Amino acid sequence: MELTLNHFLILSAILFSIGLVGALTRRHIIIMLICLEIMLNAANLNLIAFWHFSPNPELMHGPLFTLFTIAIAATEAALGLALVLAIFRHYQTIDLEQIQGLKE
Amino acid sequence: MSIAFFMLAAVAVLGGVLAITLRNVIHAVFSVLLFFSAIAGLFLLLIAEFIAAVQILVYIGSVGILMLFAIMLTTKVMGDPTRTVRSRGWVWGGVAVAALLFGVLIPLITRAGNTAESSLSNFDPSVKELGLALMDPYFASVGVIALLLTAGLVGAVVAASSASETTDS
Amino acid sequence: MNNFIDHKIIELGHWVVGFFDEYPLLKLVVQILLYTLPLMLSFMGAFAFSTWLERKGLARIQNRPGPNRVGIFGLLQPMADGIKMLLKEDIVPEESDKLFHLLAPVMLMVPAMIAIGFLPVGDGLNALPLDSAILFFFAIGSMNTIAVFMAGWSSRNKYSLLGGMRAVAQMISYEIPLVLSAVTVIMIAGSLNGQVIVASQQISGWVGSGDVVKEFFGQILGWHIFKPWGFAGFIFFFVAALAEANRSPFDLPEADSEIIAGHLTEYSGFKYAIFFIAEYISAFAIAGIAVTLFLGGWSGPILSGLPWFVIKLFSLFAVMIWIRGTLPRLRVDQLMGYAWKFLMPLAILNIFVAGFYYFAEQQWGTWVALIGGWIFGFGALQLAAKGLSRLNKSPLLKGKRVYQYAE
Amino acid sequence: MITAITFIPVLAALAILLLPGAGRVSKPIALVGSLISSLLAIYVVIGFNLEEGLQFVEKYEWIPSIGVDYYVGIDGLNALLILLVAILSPIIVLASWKIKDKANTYFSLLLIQFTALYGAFTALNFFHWFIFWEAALVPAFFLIKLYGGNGRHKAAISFFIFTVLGSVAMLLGMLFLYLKTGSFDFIELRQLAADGVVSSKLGDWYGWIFLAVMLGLWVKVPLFPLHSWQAPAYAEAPVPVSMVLTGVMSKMGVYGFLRLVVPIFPEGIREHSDILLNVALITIIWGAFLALRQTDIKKVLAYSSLNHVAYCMFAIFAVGAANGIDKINAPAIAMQGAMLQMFAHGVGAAGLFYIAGKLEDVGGSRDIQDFGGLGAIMPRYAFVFGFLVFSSLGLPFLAGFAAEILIFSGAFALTPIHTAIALLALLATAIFLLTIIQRIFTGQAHDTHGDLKEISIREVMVISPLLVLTVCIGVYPTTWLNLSNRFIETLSTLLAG
Amino acid sequence: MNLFDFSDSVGWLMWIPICPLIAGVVLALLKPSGKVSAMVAIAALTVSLGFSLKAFAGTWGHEAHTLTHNFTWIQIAGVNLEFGVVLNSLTGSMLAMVSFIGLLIFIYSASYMSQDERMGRFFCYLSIFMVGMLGLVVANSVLMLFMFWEIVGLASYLLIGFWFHKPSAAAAAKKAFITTRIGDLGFLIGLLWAFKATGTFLFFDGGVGILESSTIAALASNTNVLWGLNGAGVIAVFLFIGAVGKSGQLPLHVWLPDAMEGPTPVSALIHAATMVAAGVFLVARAFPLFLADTAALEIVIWIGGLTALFAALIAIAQYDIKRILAYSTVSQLGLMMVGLGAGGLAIQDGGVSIGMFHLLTHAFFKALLFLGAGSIIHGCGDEQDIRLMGGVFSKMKISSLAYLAGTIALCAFPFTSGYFSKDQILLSAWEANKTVFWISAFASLLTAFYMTRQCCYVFLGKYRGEGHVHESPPLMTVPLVILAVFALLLGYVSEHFYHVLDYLSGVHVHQHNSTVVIISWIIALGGISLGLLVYARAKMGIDDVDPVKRLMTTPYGWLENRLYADELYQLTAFKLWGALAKAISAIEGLIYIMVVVATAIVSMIGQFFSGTIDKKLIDQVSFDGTCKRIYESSQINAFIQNGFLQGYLRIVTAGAVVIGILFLLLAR
Repeated sequence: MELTLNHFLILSAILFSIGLVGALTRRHIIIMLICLEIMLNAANLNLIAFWHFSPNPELMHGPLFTLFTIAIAATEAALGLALVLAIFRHYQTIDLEQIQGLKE
Repeated sequence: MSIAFFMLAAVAVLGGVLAITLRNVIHAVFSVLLFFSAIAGLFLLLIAEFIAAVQILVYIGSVGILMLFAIMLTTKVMGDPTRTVRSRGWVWGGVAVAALLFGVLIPLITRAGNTAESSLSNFDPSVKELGLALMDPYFASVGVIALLLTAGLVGAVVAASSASETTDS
Repeated sequence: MNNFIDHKIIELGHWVVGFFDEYPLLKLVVQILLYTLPLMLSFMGAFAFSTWLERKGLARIQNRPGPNRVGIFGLLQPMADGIKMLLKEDIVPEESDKLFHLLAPVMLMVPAMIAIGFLPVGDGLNALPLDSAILFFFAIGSMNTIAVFMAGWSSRNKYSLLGGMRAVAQMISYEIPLVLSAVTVIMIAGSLNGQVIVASQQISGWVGSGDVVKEFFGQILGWHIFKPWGFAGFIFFFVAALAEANRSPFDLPEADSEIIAGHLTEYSGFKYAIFFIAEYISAFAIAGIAVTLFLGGWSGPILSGLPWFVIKLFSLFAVMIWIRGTLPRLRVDQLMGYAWKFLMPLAILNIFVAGFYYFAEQQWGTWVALIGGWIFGFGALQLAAKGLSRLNKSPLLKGKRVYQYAE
Repeated sequence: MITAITFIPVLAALAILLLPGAGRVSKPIALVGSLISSLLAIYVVIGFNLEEGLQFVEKYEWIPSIGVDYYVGIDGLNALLILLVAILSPIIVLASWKIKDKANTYFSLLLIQFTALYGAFTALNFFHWFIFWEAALVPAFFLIKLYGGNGRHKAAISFFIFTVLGSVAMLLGMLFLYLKTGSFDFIELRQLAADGVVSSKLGDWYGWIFLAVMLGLWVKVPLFPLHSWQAPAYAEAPVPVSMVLTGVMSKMGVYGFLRLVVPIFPEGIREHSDILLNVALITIIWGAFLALRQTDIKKVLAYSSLNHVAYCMFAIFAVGAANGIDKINAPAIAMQGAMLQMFAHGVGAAGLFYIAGKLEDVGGSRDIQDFGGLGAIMPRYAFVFGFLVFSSLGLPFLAGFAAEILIFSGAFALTPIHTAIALLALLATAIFLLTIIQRIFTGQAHDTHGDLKEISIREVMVISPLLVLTVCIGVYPTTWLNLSNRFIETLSTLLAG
Repeated sequence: MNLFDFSDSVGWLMWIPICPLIAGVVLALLKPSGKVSAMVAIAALTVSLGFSLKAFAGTWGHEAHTLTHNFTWIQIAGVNLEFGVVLNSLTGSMLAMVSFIGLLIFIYSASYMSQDERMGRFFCYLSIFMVGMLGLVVANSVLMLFMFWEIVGLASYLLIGFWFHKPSAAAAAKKAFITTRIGDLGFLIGLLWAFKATGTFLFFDGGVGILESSTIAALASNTNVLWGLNGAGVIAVFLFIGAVGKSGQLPLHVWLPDAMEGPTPVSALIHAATMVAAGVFLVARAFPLFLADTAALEIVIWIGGLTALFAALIAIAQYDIKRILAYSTVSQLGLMMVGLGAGGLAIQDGGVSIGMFHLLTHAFFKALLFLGAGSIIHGCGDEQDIRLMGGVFSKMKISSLAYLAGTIALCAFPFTSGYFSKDQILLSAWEANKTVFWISAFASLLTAFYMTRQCCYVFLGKYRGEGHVHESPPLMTVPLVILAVFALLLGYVSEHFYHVLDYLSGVHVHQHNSTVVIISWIIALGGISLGLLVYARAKMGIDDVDPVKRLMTTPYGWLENRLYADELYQLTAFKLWGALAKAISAIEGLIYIMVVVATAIVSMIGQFFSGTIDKKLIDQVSFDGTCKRIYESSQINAFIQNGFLQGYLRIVTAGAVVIGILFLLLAR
C-alpha cells in the first residue's frame, strides 16, 4: 500500500486535533505549551509531507520553512516558559483557572 | 515503508494522546518527547534527515529539557506536580475540536484528492543544497531568524532572571 | 594504504546477507542486524576493557597497583563487576515513579548506542551513513540529558533531583561550545557527512601521489589539528566533550563528596550497571567524533582505516583517564561560568578565525593561510583567552565572598 | 457714526468683564462708556437736518443671499428716541451707583442693554433689528433675575416668556412676509406696501400676518390682554432697571408699531381700527384703575406707565380710524402727540421710578401705607416727588400735558367718544397719584420715620436733567417735535389715507 | 412775542402773569425767610397791579374794542396751536380786581402768616396762584386759558393743603383738586370740541377765532348736536361744566366748604375774590357761545339758581364762621350765574355786565368778610366755631365794624354795593324766568337771615370762648377798612362799571321794574329783621340748641349735615368708581390666573415632552436604551473575555469550524 500525501495529511490533522484538544482542556500552562508544540509539529509534518510529495522537491521549500518554524517554535517555547516562570512567581500557581487576570 | 509509517503514526498519536491525558505533568512531558521522536522518525521517513536531526536537537534536546526545567521551577520544591485537573467545561473543547476535525479537515483533505506518488526517489536531498538555499534566496529570513533567536534569548533571560531577583521567600 | 581490513569486513557482510536473498523481509532484518550487532558488541568489549584500563591508569597515577586480583593484571575485573552488578538486589524506592525509574537507564543507553552508529569507523564502515551524521550525533547527544533528568526525578530523592538538575544544566551549557567548535570543521570540510570530513583531512595533493613520504605525511599533516583553528577547536571540543560525558573535572553530578551519586543514588544492581555502561559508551562516542573531526578519523599512513580509528580512540580515552586522575573537580558556578563565559566566546572567535583561514587559503594558498592563521589566528585566540579569564575573575579572588543564602 | 454709538457701551462692558483690574472700577467705566455714546448720540441728533429724510446711513452687506444687511440710519422717527436713550443711559448708570454686590456683571449687563437699545432704535433692516430687539430682552431678564426684589424670579420669567413668545410670532410673520416679498428692509417694505404689493402678495394671509407681526409689539407695549407681565416686572426690577424698562423698553413697542406695522400694514390697522382702538382704550382704563387699588408704589407707577404708553397706541389707532385728512390734520397731531408722549413719558417715568426707588432705599419698604408725613421730614424729596407726580398727572407747562393735549386734540377730532372715555382715565390718574402724595407726605409722620434722612443734593442732581427736560417739553415742545415733524406727516397721511 | 416792546400791541400783557411767576420761582428755589419772601411776592404783585391798571385804563375809553397778540406754541404739519393775549374791557376790569384784591390779601397774610415757619413756601404758592389767575384772565387762546386754569387748580390744592400735617387739610386739598379736575375734564372736552369744530384755539383771531361771530354762526348752524344743543351750545355747556367745577356750583360744590381747611387768607383769596370768580369769568369770556344757544343759558340759570338756594339753606345750619361764608359764596356764585344767564336771556349782549358787576362787588365784600372773619378768629385765639365766640364787638371794634359793613353789603342792604348788583340780577331774572326769580329771591332772603344769625352769634352777648379777645394788628385791620369802604361805596360807581363791563355790545341797557325793587327791599330788610328777631336774644352757647333747630329739628339736622351731599357722592360716584376699580382688578386677577394656568399648561406640555418624550422615548428607549443594549452585549462577550485561556481557544476553533464548513459548502 503505497504512502500518499493523504495519509500524512490525515495524520497531521489528527495530531493537530490532539494538540488542540489538549490545549483546550488541560488547565496546566505547561501542558498547554506542550500541546502548542504538538500542534506546531503537526504543522511541520504537514509541510514536509507536502514538500515530499510536491512535484519539484529540489527547491527545498519544505525543509527550509520547517527550519524556520522550528527555530521560531524554539524561541517561542523559551519565551513561553520564561513567562510561565514570571506568572508562577506572581500567581504562585500555574493553574489556568486561577490565573484570571484579564477577567474584570 | 508504509509499515514504518503506520507504526510511527501510532506512536505519535499515542504520545500525543498520553501527553494530554496523563495527570502527571512530568509523564505528560515525557510522552510529548516520545511524540517528538515519532515526528522525527516520520521526517526521516520523508527523507528530510537534516530536519529530523534539527527536530531531535531542538525539540527533544532543548524544548523537552526546557519543559522539565519549567515544571521543576514552577512547582514548589518536591511539590506534587502530578495534580492537574482538566479545565472547566472541557467537554466543550473536545466537542469543538472533534467537530473541527471530522466536520472540516478530513472532508477537506479527502476531497482534495491529491494522491500523487512520492516522487522523491529520483532526488537525494543533501544538506548542501539546503545550506545554499538558506544563504541565497532566503538570506534575509535567516537574518530575521537570527535576530528573533537573540531577542528570544535575551527576553527569556530577562523574564527568568527577574524571577530569580524577586523570589523573596 | 588501501584499507584492506575495512574492505574485507564489508565483503564479509555482503556475503552473509547473500544467504537470505530469497526472503526479502528476512534479508532486511539480517542486514539491519549486521549493521548494528558487531558495532554494539565491539563497543561493549571496549567498555569492559576501558573500565579496567581506567582503574589501572588511575591507580598507577595514584601510585597504587590497581585491580590485579582477578585474571592476569586484573583483566577479568570488569567481568567480576558485571557479575556483581547482575547479582545485586535491584532496590526501587517505594515513592519513586516505577516506570520512569526503570526507563531512565534505557533512555540513556539507547542514544549512546545510536551515537556510535554515526561514527565513520572505517573506510566504508559506517553503521548509519547519513548525510548529516555529525548533526545527528549532536542531536542524539542532547537526548541523554533527558535520560539523566528522568533518572534524577523518578527516584524521588532530593539529592538525586538536585544532582539530575545539575547534570542537565552542565550538559546543556557544554553542548553549545561542543557544537560550535565542531562547526569550524564542518565549515571547512563543507559537509556534515563523516566520510567527507575524513576525506577532507587528507591532503589531496599528496595522498594519491604515490610518493611514500608524501603518502605518509599526506595522511597525517592534513589533519585539522594541525591548523590553528583546528588545534584550538580540538581543545575546546575535547574540554566540552569531557563535560558532556560527565567525565573528570566536570563529573560533578556523581561527585561523591557533594551529593552522593547525584541522579544515580537510587539506582542499584543492573540499572546502575547500565548507567555506567551508557556513560562510558557515550564517552567513547564523543571521543570517536573528536577523532573524526580533528584527528583525521580512520585515515592513517600505514594501517588501514579501522585499526587507526581504534588506536586514536583509545589514545584519547587514555588522555581522559589521565585528566581524571590529575585535575580536581570544578565547583558548579565555576563550571557553568567556564562554559558560558569562556568556552563559548572563544569557540565563536575560532569560527571567525577558521573563516579567515578559509578565505586566506582560497586567496593566497594554504601555506600563507597556515602561517598567517597560526600567527594571527592563534594569537587572537590567546589574547581573547587572557582577556576573558581576567574578565571572569571569580568573585572569590575579588574580595569578600557574597553568600546568597547562608550567612 | 451710529455703529460707534451702538457698540461703545458693549466695548465698555467687555472692558469691565475682561480687563483684569476692571472689576473695582466698573462703575466709572460704565459711566464713561454710556456718557461717550450718549454725547455722540446727542451730537448726531443735533446735527440731524430736519428737512432731509434718512441720514447718517450705514449700510453693509451682511447676508446678501437672503437680503439681510447691516442697515442703520436716523430719520424723524428714531431721532427722538435715540435722544431719549442718550439722556437716560448716563442717568441710569448714576442711579445704580449704590449697587455693590456683583457690580461688574450688573454694569456690563446694563451696558449691553444700552447697546441693544441703540441698535434696536437705529436698525432699518428687520433681521438686524430683530437681533437687537431680542438682545435688549436678555440683559433685562438677567438684571431683574439677579438684582430684583423678592418676587423677581416669577416676574423675570413671565416677562421673558411673554416677550419672547410675542417676538416669535413677529419673527414668523416677518419671515412669511420676507418669503412673499423678498425683502427685510423696512424702507423697501414701506414702499412695497405703499404701492399695494404687500397686500396683493399676501392675499388672504394678510390678516394673519398682520396679527402675527403686531403680536410681538403688542406684548412689548404692552396692550390689554397680554400686559400681565409688565407690572410685576417693573415692580420687582431694581430701580435703574425699572427706569430702563419704563423709560425706553416700552417705547420700543410703540416704535416697533410706527416702524414696522404702520408703514407695512396700513390697511390692516385701518380695517381693524375699531377693535384696536377699543383695546388701547381698555388698556388706558385698565392701567389707571388698577393703579388705584395698589399699595406698592412701584406697582402703581408700573400701572401708570402702562396707562401712559397706552395713550400713544390710542393715538396711533385713532389715526388708523380716521378717514381722510380734515383741515386740522388731526392724524398728524395725534401721531406727533404719540411721539412726544413717548419722549415725555420716558423722561417722566424714569424720574418717577428713580424717586420711588429712593423712597424704598431710604424708607425700607415699598408699601405707601407704611409712610406718612414725610413732607415735613423730607421737604426737598417731597418737592421733587410732587413735581414729577404733577408732570405725569398732566399738569400744564409740564411734559405730560403737552403730549396729552396733542394726543387728545388729534384723537378727539377723529374718535370723540373714545377720547372722552380716555379722559376718564386722566381723572383716575389724578386720583391715584394724589392719594400717593396724600398717603406719603401728609398727615402725622410715623415715629419710626423720624430719623429718615433727606435725599442728598447729589441724588437730586442725578435726575435734575430730567426735571429740567420735563419743564422744557412742557413749555416749548416744538424743539422736540420738529425732529419728527416731516416723517410723522408723511406717515400719518399714509395711515390715514 | 415781544415782551419788551410796550408800543401799541398787547404783548406786554404777558408780564402780568410772568411777574408773580418769577417771584414764585425765586421763592421756591432760594427759600428766603418769611419776611423777605412776603416782600418779594408783594413787590411782584404790585408790578403786575401796575400793568393791570395800565390795561384797565386802556380799556376804559373804548369798551367794545379788543386787542389781541398771538404766537404759535406748537406747529405740526401746517397746523399750529397758538397762544395769545387779549385786552378788552372784561380782561381789564378782571385784571384790576384780581390784582388789587390779591395785593390786599398778600399784605394781610404777610402778618397773618408771620408766625408760620413755612411762610416762604406759602407766598410761593400764593404767587403761583396769582400767575394762574392772571394768566387765565389775559389768555386769548382757550388752550392757554385751560393751562392757567389748571395752574390755579394746582395752586388751590397746594394752598388748601398748606398745613399738610393736618390730615383733614390734605384730604380737603385732594378733594378740591379732584372735584375741580372733574370740572376740568368737561372744560377739556369743550376745548377739544371747539378745536375740532373750529380748527383753532383762539378766541379772537382776526375773524376766525372761536368767539368771532362768523365761527359762532357756523357752529350754531348744526343744531341738536348733543342733548338738544347746537354746535356752539355744546361747547358752551362743556365750558360751563368747567366753570361749575371751579366755582363750586351744585354738583361739584362739595370741595369748597372743605377748602376752608386752608389758612384764612387762602380762603379769602380763593373762595371770595378770585378763584371762584374764574368760573364766572370763563362763562363771561365765552358769553357769545352761550348767547348763540338759549338752551345753554337756561341750563346756566337753573344750575345757578338751585346752587344759590341749596347753599343758602345749608349756610343757615352751619356753626363754623368760615364755612358759613363759604356757603354764602357758593350761593352768591349761583346768583352770579343766574345774573349772567338771565342777563343773556333778558338783554342778550348786556347780560355779561350784570353777572360780572355782582362778581366785582361780591369779590370786595366777600374778601372783607373773610379777612374780617380771619382777624376775629385770630383775635379769638384761632377759634372758628361761632358758638364759642360772642361779644366780639366790644373787644374788636374796627374788625367788627368792617365785618358789619361787609354783612350789610352781602345782604344787599339798600344802597350798598351788594344791593346794586343783586338788584340787577333779580331784575333780569324777573324778565327771563319767573321761577328762577323766586328761587333767587328766596335765596337772597336766606342769605340776609344767616348773615344776621352769624353776626348775632359773633358780636352780641358775652364771650363764650377761653382767653381774651384782642384787636388784630393794624397791618390786618387797614386792608379791612379799605375793603369796607369799597364794599359800601362801589354801588355808586355801578353805573359806570356796567358800562365798562358791556364789552360785547358796548352799551348798557337799563332795566327797571318797580315790583322787583320793592321785593329786593323786602328781602334785604326782612331777612335782617327776621335774623335779629330770632337770634337777638337767643342763648347761643355751645350746648344750646339753635332756635331755628327748635322749630324744625329734622330739616335743620339735614342742613347741618350739608344735606348729605358728601354722603350722596360717597354712595353713588365713589362706590361706582370703587366698584369699577374692583371689577377691573378682579378681571386682572382673572387674567393673571389665566396666564398662570396657560404657563402651567405650557410647562405641563413641556413636562410632557421632556418627561415622556424626552425622558422615556429618547433617554430610555432610544439613547440610554441602546447604550444599555450595547453594554449588555458587551457584557456577553465580556463574559467570554474572562481571562479563561481555554475559553478563547475554544471560540477560535469554533470560528474555524464555522469558516471551514462555510468554505466547504460555498466552494463546492
